[in-house]
This record gives sequence, structure tokens and C-alpha cells, in this order.
Amino acid sequence: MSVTPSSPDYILPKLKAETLASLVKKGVRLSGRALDEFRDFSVKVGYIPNADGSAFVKLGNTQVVAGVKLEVGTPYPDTPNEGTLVVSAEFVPTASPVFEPGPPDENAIELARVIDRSLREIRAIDLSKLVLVPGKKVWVVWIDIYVLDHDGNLVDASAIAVLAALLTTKIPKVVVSPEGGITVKKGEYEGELGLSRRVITVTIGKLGDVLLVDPDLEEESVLDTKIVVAVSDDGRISGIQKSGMGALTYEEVLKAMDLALRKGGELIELVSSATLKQLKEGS
Amino acid sequence: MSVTPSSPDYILPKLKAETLASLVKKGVRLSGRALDEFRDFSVKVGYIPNADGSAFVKLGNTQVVAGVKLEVGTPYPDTPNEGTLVVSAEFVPTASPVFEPGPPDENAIELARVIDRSLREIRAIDLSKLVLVPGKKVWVVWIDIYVLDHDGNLVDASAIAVLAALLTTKIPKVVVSPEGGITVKKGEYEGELGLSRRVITVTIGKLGDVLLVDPDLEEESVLDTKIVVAVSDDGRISGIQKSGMGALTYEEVLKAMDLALRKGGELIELVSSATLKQLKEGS
Amino acid sequence: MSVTPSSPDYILPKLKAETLASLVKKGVRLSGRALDEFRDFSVKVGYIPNADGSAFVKLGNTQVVAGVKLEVGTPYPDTPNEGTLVVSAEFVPTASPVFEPGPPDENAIELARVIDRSLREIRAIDLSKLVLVPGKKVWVVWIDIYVLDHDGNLVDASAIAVLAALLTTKIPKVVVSPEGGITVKKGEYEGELGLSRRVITVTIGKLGDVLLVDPDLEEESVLDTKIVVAVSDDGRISGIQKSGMGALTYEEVLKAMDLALRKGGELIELVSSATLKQLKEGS
Amino acid sequence: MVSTSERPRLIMEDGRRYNGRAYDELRPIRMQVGVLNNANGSALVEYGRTKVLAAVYGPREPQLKHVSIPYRAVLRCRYHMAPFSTHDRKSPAPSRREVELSKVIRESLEPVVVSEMFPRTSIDIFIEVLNADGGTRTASVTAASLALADAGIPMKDLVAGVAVGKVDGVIVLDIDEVEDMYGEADMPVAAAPSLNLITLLQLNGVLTPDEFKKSLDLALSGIRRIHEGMKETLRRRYLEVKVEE
Amino acid sequence: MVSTSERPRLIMEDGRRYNGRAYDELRPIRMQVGVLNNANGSALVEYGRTKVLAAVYGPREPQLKHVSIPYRAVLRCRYHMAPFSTHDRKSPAPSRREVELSKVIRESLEPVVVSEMFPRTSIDIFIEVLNADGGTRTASVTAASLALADAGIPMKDLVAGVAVGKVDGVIVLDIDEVEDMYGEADMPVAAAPSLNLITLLQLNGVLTPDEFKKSLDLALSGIRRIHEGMKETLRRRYLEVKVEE
Amino acid sequence: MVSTSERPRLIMEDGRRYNGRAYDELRPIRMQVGVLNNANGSALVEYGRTKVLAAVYGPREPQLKHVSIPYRAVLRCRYHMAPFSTHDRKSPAPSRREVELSKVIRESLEPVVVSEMFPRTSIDIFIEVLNADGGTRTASVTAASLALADAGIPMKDLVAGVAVGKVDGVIVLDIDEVEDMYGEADMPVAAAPSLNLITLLQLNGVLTPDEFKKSLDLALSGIRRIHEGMKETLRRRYLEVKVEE
Repeated sequence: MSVTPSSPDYILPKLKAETLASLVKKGVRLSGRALDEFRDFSVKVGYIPNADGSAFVKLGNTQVVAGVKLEVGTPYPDTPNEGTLVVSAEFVPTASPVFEPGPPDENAIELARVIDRSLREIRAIDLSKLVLVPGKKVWVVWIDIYVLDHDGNLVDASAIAVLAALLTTKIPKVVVSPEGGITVKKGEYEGELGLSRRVITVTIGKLGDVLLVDPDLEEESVLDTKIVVAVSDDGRISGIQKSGMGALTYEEVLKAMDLALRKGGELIELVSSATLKQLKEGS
Repeated sequence: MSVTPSSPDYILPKLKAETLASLVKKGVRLSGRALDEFRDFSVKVGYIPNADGSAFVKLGNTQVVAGVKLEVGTPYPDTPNEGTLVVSAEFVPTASPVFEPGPPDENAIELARVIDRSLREIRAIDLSKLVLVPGKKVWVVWIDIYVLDHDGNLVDASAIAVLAALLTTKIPKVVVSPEGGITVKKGEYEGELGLSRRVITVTIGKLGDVLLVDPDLEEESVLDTKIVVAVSDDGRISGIQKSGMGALTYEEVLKAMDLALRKGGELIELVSSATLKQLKEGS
Repeated sequence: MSVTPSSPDYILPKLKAETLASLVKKGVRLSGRALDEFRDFSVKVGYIPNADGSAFVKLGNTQVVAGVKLEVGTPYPDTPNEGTLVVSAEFVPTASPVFEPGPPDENAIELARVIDRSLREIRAIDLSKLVLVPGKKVWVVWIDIYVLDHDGNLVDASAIAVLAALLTTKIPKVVVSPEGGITVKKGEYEGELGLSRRVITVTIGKLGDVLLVDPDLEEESVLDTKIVVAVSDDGRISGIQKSGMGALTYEEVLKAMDLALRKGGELIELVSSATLKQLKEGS
Repeated sequence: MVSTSERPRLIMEDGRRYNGRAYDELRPIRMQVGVLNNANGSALVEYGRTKVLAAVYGPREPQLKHVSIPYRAVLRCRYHMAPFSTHDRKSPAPSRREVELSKVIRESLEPVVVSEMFPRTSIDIFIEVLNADGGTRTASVTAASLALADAGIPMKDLVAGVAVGKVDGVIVLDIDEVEDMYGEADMPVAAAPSLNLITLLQLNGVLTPDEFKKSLDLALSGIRRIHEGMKETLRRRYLEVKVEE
Repeated sequence: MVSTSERPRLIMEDGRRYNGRAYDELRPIRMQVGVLNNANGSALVEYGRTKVLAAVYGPREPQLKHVSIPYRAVLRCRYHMAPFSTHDRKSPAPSRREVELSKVIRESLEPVVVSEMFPRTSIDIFIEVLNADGGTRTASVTAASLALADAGIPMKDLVAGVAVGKVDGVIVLDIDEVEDMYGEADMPVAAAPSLNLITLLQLNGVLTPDEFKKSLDLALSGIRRIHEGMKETLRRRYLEVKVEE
Repeated sequence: MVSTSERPRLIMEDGRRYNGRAYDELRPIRMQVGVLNNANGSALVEYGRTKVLAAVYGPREPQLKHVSIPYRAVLRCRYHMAPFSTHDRKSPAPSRREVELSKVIRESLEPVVVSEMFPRTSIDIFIEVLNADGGTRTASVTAASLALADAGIPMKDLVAGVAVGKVDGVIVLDIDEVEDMYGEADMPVAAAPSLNLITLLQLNGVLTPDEFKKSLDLALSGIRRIHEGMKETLRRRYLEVKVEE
């Protein structure tokens, strides 16, 4: 059951909302950012020692951890020779005064599914390489997104964290016994997971007839609607989600795609280089 | 936890309730029906192309769909050489202003279990014919009852739909590999499921000292109690359920049995012939 | 989510609470018991014919049933050559006006886990003897604690019931087929489960600077805090749980340990002899 | 997983049942009221090895405001099986069977409880099956009835319950688990004998119309005997008899 | 477990799709309103073998007080699949997919419903997928829109939905389950054509920017045709046409 | 499924622990407060590789009216493990262990929070274990205590926690996961040192009375050192030290 939200994540004081709206019309944002400008972000990879890949991301004041774990499981019957991928997201109650403990709500589920789809069809992870015993035992790639602090644009912050975590994920060492029993060598790794394609999302907010990227929480509270576009490192669109109550015109959708493709390419490079830099410095 | 209902399915205006009661004493019903008269009903079989058997039933304004699916599963340990049968019912929120989404409540559970019991002990479905690999793989017969619109007597409407659906259910074609693996041939069938016995239910309401069959929603809202009797095509009783808050005298119970056996026989023939007629016309 | 209780299990009238507190300072309890005195208790073993071991215990007006069942299951991967142990507790709504039906709350879960830990590390049950097919089939020992009437100190009443039930638990007879299939012979037994160590808990309440054992419901409602100490028949501590809102000083903790060890030894003997007496008389 | 022995013979050559009882013989029945300290009323009822505890709280304020009714008390009823009560351990989560039985047991008591005397309140009936050997729902009705009486709730009559069955073709009274499992029909009945009202009636299995009438008659005869025992129990607080002595 | 046959060829040599349709051809669409007696509004919509029922209750008092909003009606929307609607039986518990689709369908209707007219009330939209053959969410938007209109809820426009896909490299309209499963992209779109507003847009799969524009154009052309059919249905109460004839 | 290597030797020939620490040596401890923007108070605490985040919201209106208390604030506390925090992925559904630990952690803080100052309000403590390497509950107490202080909630003392254990027969301070798993006893302790109050005490495993006293003394010595570090952290907002330097 999806219900029109009666208590929004954040309520912007009326005066401030008006200022924000009138500034945006002039191409200016409360934060001083340009309409097509992301907030600064930082990435810390290897943040979760017990994960096989992980990253802590701060996008403005939004904080997200993504942890990747590989576990031995069974393949789906219709893809016996592929590993499996599960993406989950939790909006933990540390993150906002309106988040309560409990199973993921529709927003967390939507976020996880948007990230999942952005990776799946483009085969960002080559699941055919994750087979241990064909038809019987494969790697299950668990991607868990943990939202720690919410200052808007949780999707892109999560996408950045997932990209960074996947770029640093390693495949555990296993011993397969003659009978097909599998023992994971705790703490030992065989190599990198590797990505066939790097993918990011770009979230674009619509306020009146203005489009702006990476909305923060104040902006989200007054937006008409949002559109999330997943962009791959070869300049294709690997996912779209209109999210939120309003609507976009045909022209706005096309404009949003252009904007997303441009910013997405930049973002992939920024995340990749930040990640690789740390990999070189670290371990 | 079962609780005395505080909000009934329907509230009949007081004046109308009094009229109804006084008419019924004279053997007349608001709808003009005789006390032992079912409402008109229609059956559409094959309503759900993805099911292996299905029927849409309209009994007065009550609308029910029953879908039967056969899936490969494992037998119960104590009946290794029989298929299994699972009957479920959902009162979906389209059906009534008082139905809310959620897991089946006690009324839906009771309905499913009454239908289940009416079929099980009399072995209406010969489960011993549904074995694929003895002790290991059998057919699971899923019967799902979906109440779309509630105008009273959901049990009999469901029983009609289930009977019609089962009479038209086909067994999917499978290939059993030498190692015991089973592949279902999507959309191909081996033959009819067939019924060893045809069974129907007859619901009888008690109002004061009057008994009436097939109560509609207005009548149900003022009944003292109801009794559901499952009747087989060989004139036996294959299930009983007193349902509702009141009670019946010994004499009323015996009278209800007579009535049920008479109407049940008629109903089985009506449903069977309507179903067979469509089978001939259709596919 | 654990929340400060807003409706306690019991509310002692203010005047009585004051009397209780002032008496206790003088070493006297409302019930006339000494501070280190348990309430009288009775044990009935074999109370549940369908269980493999069981006991009904009345500790004052607190009533608890413990039932032990052995079922065939699979071992945990990291202990392939040991049976498994599961302890659960339900505070059923018969027991108190404030207990509602539903899954176990934090108090029931805590109780079950405290009892579980008291038995597990000291290996009171020798799980290595409960292997049927090494690595594949073992006995699962289910211990279910059922609180029927709540007059305080549910933990010790449960521990008494569990000890008595385990002392009388028998291992069902099984037939292992050549292919490793296992058939349990209903109602036939191979021998005693046996206990490597007998363990009991002693609950000590703190009120002001006074410690008292086996608090009843009235006392519990005004205690500052409680400490549960599990004691084994060889005079060791096999578990501790500070439980409740308050705190203890270092000196109080040490004093509580002494008290618990002394009372625990006595209690184990009392329970054992009561149980054995019944075993001789009965069956 | 219990061994599935061959279907046993249920009616012996001498016409007695496998458990030695005559076709119209009840199991030994024990009834006790006031067994709990906290509950307003309680009863422990045993039909042979079937052992059921019932507790009544109320009339009291409903836990949830929205279930109150302005002109009467609501009855809340839970039939629940202890995990150790069955041969294979029962998961404590309520099964569909328990949901249904909670309803039919509540509905078997609704006709006798004078609920109009306590508007806007709740009368809560908690039934715990401690050991199950057939007939748990009917023993539950008996126990709940006694617990209501013990709680001082006004009732028009005591409701008693018993199951009849058809085993090896014979209609027999108060079937146990084996007779239920291997028999051809199980028909639980509850009634308020003084009012001539049948308040619970279910049939699982197949009967001819004649067999049905015979079964119902047999059930009502058993119910009358149990009903006598209940009245005696409320006078004496405890009764352990072969009720039909 | 359905046999996993080889990936079928989806575009034939003559350029037609495996199901015989042209790239821009809708399936036969049937729409009917007022199909339920109890609901304030209802609609049954079929896109080929995809069959969806929508019911609207409201504006009415919210079931739960705390979900009411002082200045508008809340929309409550549930997209739910019947257990028999899919090839493998679907568990009735709501899946993550159903949770997400309930949200995007609600959000596709929010822009057109004049919710400010009914403060503190709830407009409840219940969608049941009876048979699933691809495009269920877009058929659901169409059905919900019709049910809202049938209930007399004021709307700025009717929203219609359709999915486009990329199969064997070709952008095609109104894909069915096979085309969805074996195709390269699935893009559901819903729009209010008179308002030039896109109210639902998702993409599962991969498209180049050019392919995206082509897909969006094709979807909107299909939506306009369905939108015409919807208006006709509301006039006639029932419509069964190949909408594009 | 992690390989079950042989039980490792935990105390080396030189008397040191397998991880190089002395028996009474804490792991490197890092503490930081004010790490979250939205929470009223927050802290990130690391005991070696154990990493715990705590957030405090409140005093604020309770989410659910019926949990409010007229004369004090309620504490709500959730101890929760992130799915990636453990070697085998943890299901996000709360386990029985998490339910119990939420309770004992709350009860370890109740004695120091001046809850009477904020009647009818709720003080909500959310603890997320981000990486688990033993001692998560005691690190959680320390983190929650710091987050409460960071939120400006008046407290009579800061509560600090640490676990002692018995490994290879030796009582050692601040055990990690390996020492917990292969050791003979694990005893988590939390205390308010300035008040001489032990607010959390559990034992999983077996100790003689003498070993118990030795363990408790060792725990309290560790707690006093961590308590000093906490005070320093609140002055400096961040502390990364081997606390016992």
C-alpha cells in the first residue's frame, strides 16, 4: 500500500522555500551551487573490514555506506551458470528524525531496486564469472546500502558508494572438495571482482520549469518531482526512474537526459579516480 | 485472536431489516426469491490463461475467481505417494469497503479451510495419480480463491468457482530426466486432472426460526447464524461448518441437512452442465 | 527496539510498597520469608505425555511448564558432530493481565537466552552424544518454557522446570536405514538423555541496599534491579545477567555471587531429589 | 517425523474400540476450576490425555479502543497449542488451523454469554492446549465455559463439547487422535443442553445423512453427560470421574 | 519451474514481431468500467492476455487517522498480483516489486487527481493483476485512471500507460512478457496527453540516447491512442477494440 | 560458511595473547562525537576493528503516544547490526540476540540518564554496528553514552563498557571475536565509575568464584581507562589513542 506522504522527510520554513524558489528561477541555489553542480563528496573505501568491498561516502551532509559481500549460494534455475546479485537498502533511524526502525519502506525498496536495475541489464558485474560448481554453486553478490545521515539525494550518494565499493571488491579464496563441498578461506582473496561497465546515477530535480542536479534535503522538500537517470561509462542510459509526485513535460525529460549523460560521465571519472587513488595509497 | 466483529461487513438500515424479517416469516425474501432458491449465477471457465484451470463466477452480485495451478513439489513425509493440495482464499480490497489489504483474516482462512475439507476426505481429487517420482516429486495442486466483489454467500460462490475450475483443469506436460530432474513444458498439457467426486457447498442462513439458502449480503447482516454443508454428487455430506455467532436447534440442523442435500444435488448439475457447455463451445 | 516500560507487570499500592520497603530494611519480607529464602515449590514431572521430558513447576503462585522434545534435524555447519539445542519461552496470556498474544517480547526472549546460556557453555547436555548420522543427522533438543501464571521470578521457576524436565528426558528410538533415512519409533525410547552437569539459576533482587532471593511479583514491582546467577552442581558460575533498570555496586555484586552459589547448590539438590522421587514412584 | 505405521484396526472383534472403550463411552474426564491466580477465571480440562487450560480476563477495558462495541462486551478468544503439545514440535506462530478454531470456539460461546450486561468492555478467553490427543477444540469449549463461569460472567447455560467420529464404519463417541487420524470422519459438536442449542458443529470427513443423524445424537448424549460433570465441578471446584459412571 | 527454452527470435525476417504485430502496434485492448458493485468506481482492462482489475473507494474517511492530510485527500494505492496470475504461482505476500510498483503507479496518478477538493479524506485505489503477460503496471495505470473517473473523482486528465521495449535491436510498442523477458530494454511510460505531462517513466535495460528518444516518442503515440479509447469507454461503459484501428 | 579451522592457540609461550596484547591491554580505541548532522547527538566508537555508530534523537514527542510516561522520559534503544558487519551476511530482520542486547544496553543507561527532567518525552538511542569484531555491545554502551552527552542530555555519569574473557585459562581484557569464539568465557561489563555502579553485567561461559572476582576487577580497571578517554573525547570532539598509553 503506497500512501501520499503526510509527514515529509523535512519541512522547509515557508519564507526560505519562497527564497529558494525565486533564486532557482534565476539559476542560483541557496547553497550557492550552480544548477548542474553536484555537492562535494568524499569516498573512503575499505571502510568495513568484514565486507569484501565497501565504501563510505559523504555527499554534502548525506552519509552512506555500501558493503559488498560474496557468499556461496545456489543459482536461479533459469540461469544455472551465473552468480546472483541482491541489492538491499536500509534507511537506518540514525539518518533522520522521521526514519523509524522496521523493514525497508517503499522509498528504501525503490532506491535498492533502482540501483539494482542500473547494474543488472548492462551486466556491470559479469555474473557468468561467478560460478563455482556449474548449475549448483555460485557466488551471491550481496550489495547492502546503509543510509546513515540524510541530507537529500540518497540515490546518487548510494550509487557513488556502490560504484566505489564494487571497484574495490575482491573474490574470496575457496577450496572445492571432490564431492562439491565448498570451503571459504576466511580473509584470503583470489582476485578482484572487476566491473565490465562502470555505472552511476544522476538525480535531477524539477522545480517549476527549472531542472537542477543533486538536490539537497531542503530542495527536495519543495521539488515538483525528480528523475533518476543511470548512466554508463560508455555514454548509454542503463536505467530511469521518475520518482515523486509531480510530472515532467516531454521537453523536460529530454533535457534531463542530456544533463544526466553529461554529469554522469564526469561523476564516474571522479569516483573512479578517488577510489583508485585510495587503493594505491592503502593496503 | 478471534474478536466479536465490531464493524460488520454491511449495515442494513433498521427499517429495511424489519421488513426483511417480517417478510421472511411469511416465506418471502426482499429479492423476491423463495427461501430455498439460489440467486442466478454465471460461470466463465478459462478466465485466467496463466492458470491450469480457472473460473470466474457471478452469484448475484458476488464475484469470485478461482485459479488452479499445478506445480512440481515434494510430497508430505507421511504420504510419499500422493500429490498435495493447498487451498487459499483472499478477500481482496476491491470486494468491499471494509476489506483492507493484508494477510487473510479469520473469515478468509475459514472459507479456504471449509472448501479444502469439502474436497479432501472424500478424495474429490485423486492425489495418488499426481505422483511424478514416487516419494520425491509430486504435483502440488494450488487452488486460489479470489473474492472480487462481496454481495454475500462467499462460500458457495467460491465452491461453484472451484468446482468449475477443477472440472476444466489440465495437467501440464513434463519431461523427467534420468537423474529425476523435472522440466515442465510451458503451455503444453498431458490431459485432464479429472474429479473422482464432484462436491459443492450449500449455505443456509437462520433468521428467527426460518431457514433460507444462499443468503445475500443484506440477509447475512441480520441472520442469527449460518450453516455450510458440503454435498457430494453421490448424496453424501462431505463437510459441515456452523459459522457465525448464533446457534441452531437440533431440529433446525436436521432440516438444514435435508435442504442442503436437495439443493446441493441440483447445484452440482447446474455447475457441471454450464462448465461442460463452455468447454464444448470454447477451445 | 527496547523501551522503558510504561505499564509495569504489576502496580503495588503505594502504602504497601512503603511497608514492604521498610520491612525489608529490617530483614523481613511481606510474606514472612527470610531474605535468603525461596518460596515453596512443587514439581510434577511427566506432565506433558507428548513431550520426551517435561515438568510442571509451581514456585509460590508462579506456574511454569517446561517441555523437552527431541527431533531429527541437521547439525550446524561448524559443529557437524553435535546435536543442537534450542531454548524458547512464551509468556502466554493466561499468565497475567498485561500479557498479550503475540511473538515473544524482550522479556521472554531474555529469559530463554539466559536459560540457554546457563546450559550451553558448561555443556550440561552432552551434545556430542546426540549424533545420528555424523555431519548429516543429529538430535535437535527443543526446550520450550511456557509461563502459565506470573507471580514473580519467572527465571528461576523456569530454570527449575527445565532442570526437572531434562532430568527426566528420554531419547526416542530410531531406525536408520542404509540410505541414511531416519524413522522415529513413536512412543519408544532408547534411554535417558542424561545431564553432564546440573544447573540452576538464582535470582537476587536489590531494594535499597538489601539483597533478597526469589522476589515475588509484589517485590519485583518495587525492586531497584535484579541479578540472575546460574550456578552448577560443582559450584561454578555458568551465567550471569543483570536484568532491570537499576545498578549494583561492586560490593553488592560480590555479595550476590556468594548468596547465589550457596542457594543454588541447595536448590539443585531439592529439585533433583523431588524429581528422582517422582521417577521412582511414577512410571 | 513420526513413523507411519500401517493403519491400525480401530474396532476389535468384540465390537470394542482399539482403546478398549465402548462406542458410546467417553474417555476419563477431569475438570478443575480456579487453577490460576491472576486470571479472573480459569479451568483445566482433560479428556484422557488431551489437556487444555483456559483463562478468562474481564470484563475489562479493551486493549484496543477500536474493538469496543457500545451495546455489548466483545469476546476475544485465542485457541493456541503449546509447542510441546503435539508429537512433532509445533511452531509457536499461529497456524491457519488455530485461527479458524479460535473463531469457531468464540462463536460457540457467543450464544450463551450475556454480553449485553457489559457494554464497551472485553471478555478475553485464552486457551492453551498443553497436550493434544484428539478433541482439543471441544475440550477447549468445555474449559472456556468453565473458566467463564469461574470468572463470574453471567451465562444462559454452560456449553460443553465433544467430538464423534466414524471409525471402521462405526459411529463412536469422543474420538482420540488415533481414531481421528485413521477414521473416516471427525465431527466436533458443542451445545448448550438446557437451551437445546447447538453452538458448534463441524464435519471433517464423509457421512451419509443417516450416519450424520446418528452421530449428532451420540454427540448430544455425550454432551449432556459432560454438562452434568461441569455443573458438579463448579460446585466442588474439582472433578475427576469417568463422567458416565 | 518453467523450462528455459532457447532465447526465441523476436523480430522475424519480414520485420514483424514474433507475435505478428508491427513495431508500433498495440495488442487488442479491452476496457470496461463499472464492473464491481461495491466499489465507488471500477474498471477491467486487458492488453492482450494481460488482465487488470482496478477498484476505487473514496473519497472516504481514512482507515488510519494519522495518514490524513488537512489540505488534500491522500491517495492510497496497492498494486497486487493474484497468486494465479503468473506462470509460477505467486506468493500472496507483497513482494518488493509490488511495493515499488504501488508507489510509481500512485505517483503517476497524483498529478491529475484534484485531491485538494477532498481534504482529510482518502481515495483508495486497489489494483489486482488477474493475468500477467507483460505491461501490467501500465495497464494498471490505465485501469486505475478509468476507475477514478468511474468513481466520479475530478481529474485534470486521464492518464494512460504503455510499455515500449527494445527487442532484437528494434524499438517496439506494448511489449508482452516474452518480449520483456528476452528483449534488451523495457520502458514503461504513462502520460496525461492533454496536459503534455509524463507521469510515469522507468527504464529497465540499456538504451542509447537516440534509442531513448525514439522509445519515448513511440510510447507517447501509443498512449494517445489508448487515451482516446479510454474516453470512448467512459462514454460507452465498455470498449473492445484494436485501439489503433 | 566460513572454514572452521582448528581452535587456535590464544595465549602464547611468552604469556602474550594471540593478537600480541598483554592480558590487561585494551585494543586501540577511537572515539568521535558529532559525526551526524541530523541526530541531536552522535558518536562513532571503535575498539580495534569493532566499529559502532550511535545516534540520539530527543528528548522529543514519542512516536507512539501510549509509550509516554507522565513523570519521566522513556528511553528507546535499538542495537542493530548492519548486514555487512559480520563475516556471514546478517539478515536485516532483528534477531533474538539483538532484541536482548537492545534491552541490556538500555538498562545499562537508565541509571545515569536524568530522565525525570523530560516527562512525557522520548529519548531515542539508535545503535548501528558497522563492523563486528567482538565487544560490540560494550562498545555500543560507550558510543550511546557519548551520543547522549553530545545531545546535551543530562547524565549523572558517563557509562563505559568493556568485555573480559577467559582464554586458555587466563583472564584477559577487551576480548576480540577470536578470543570470544574460542575462549571459555565472555563477560561484558558496563559501569558508571564515578558512581561506583555496575549497570551491565552478563556472563556467557563458566567461571569459578575466584575467576569471577578477578574478571570483574579487570573489567572495571579497563572501564576506568575508557571513561577517561570519553571525557577527553567530549572536550576535544575526537580521540584516537591507545587509551591506556
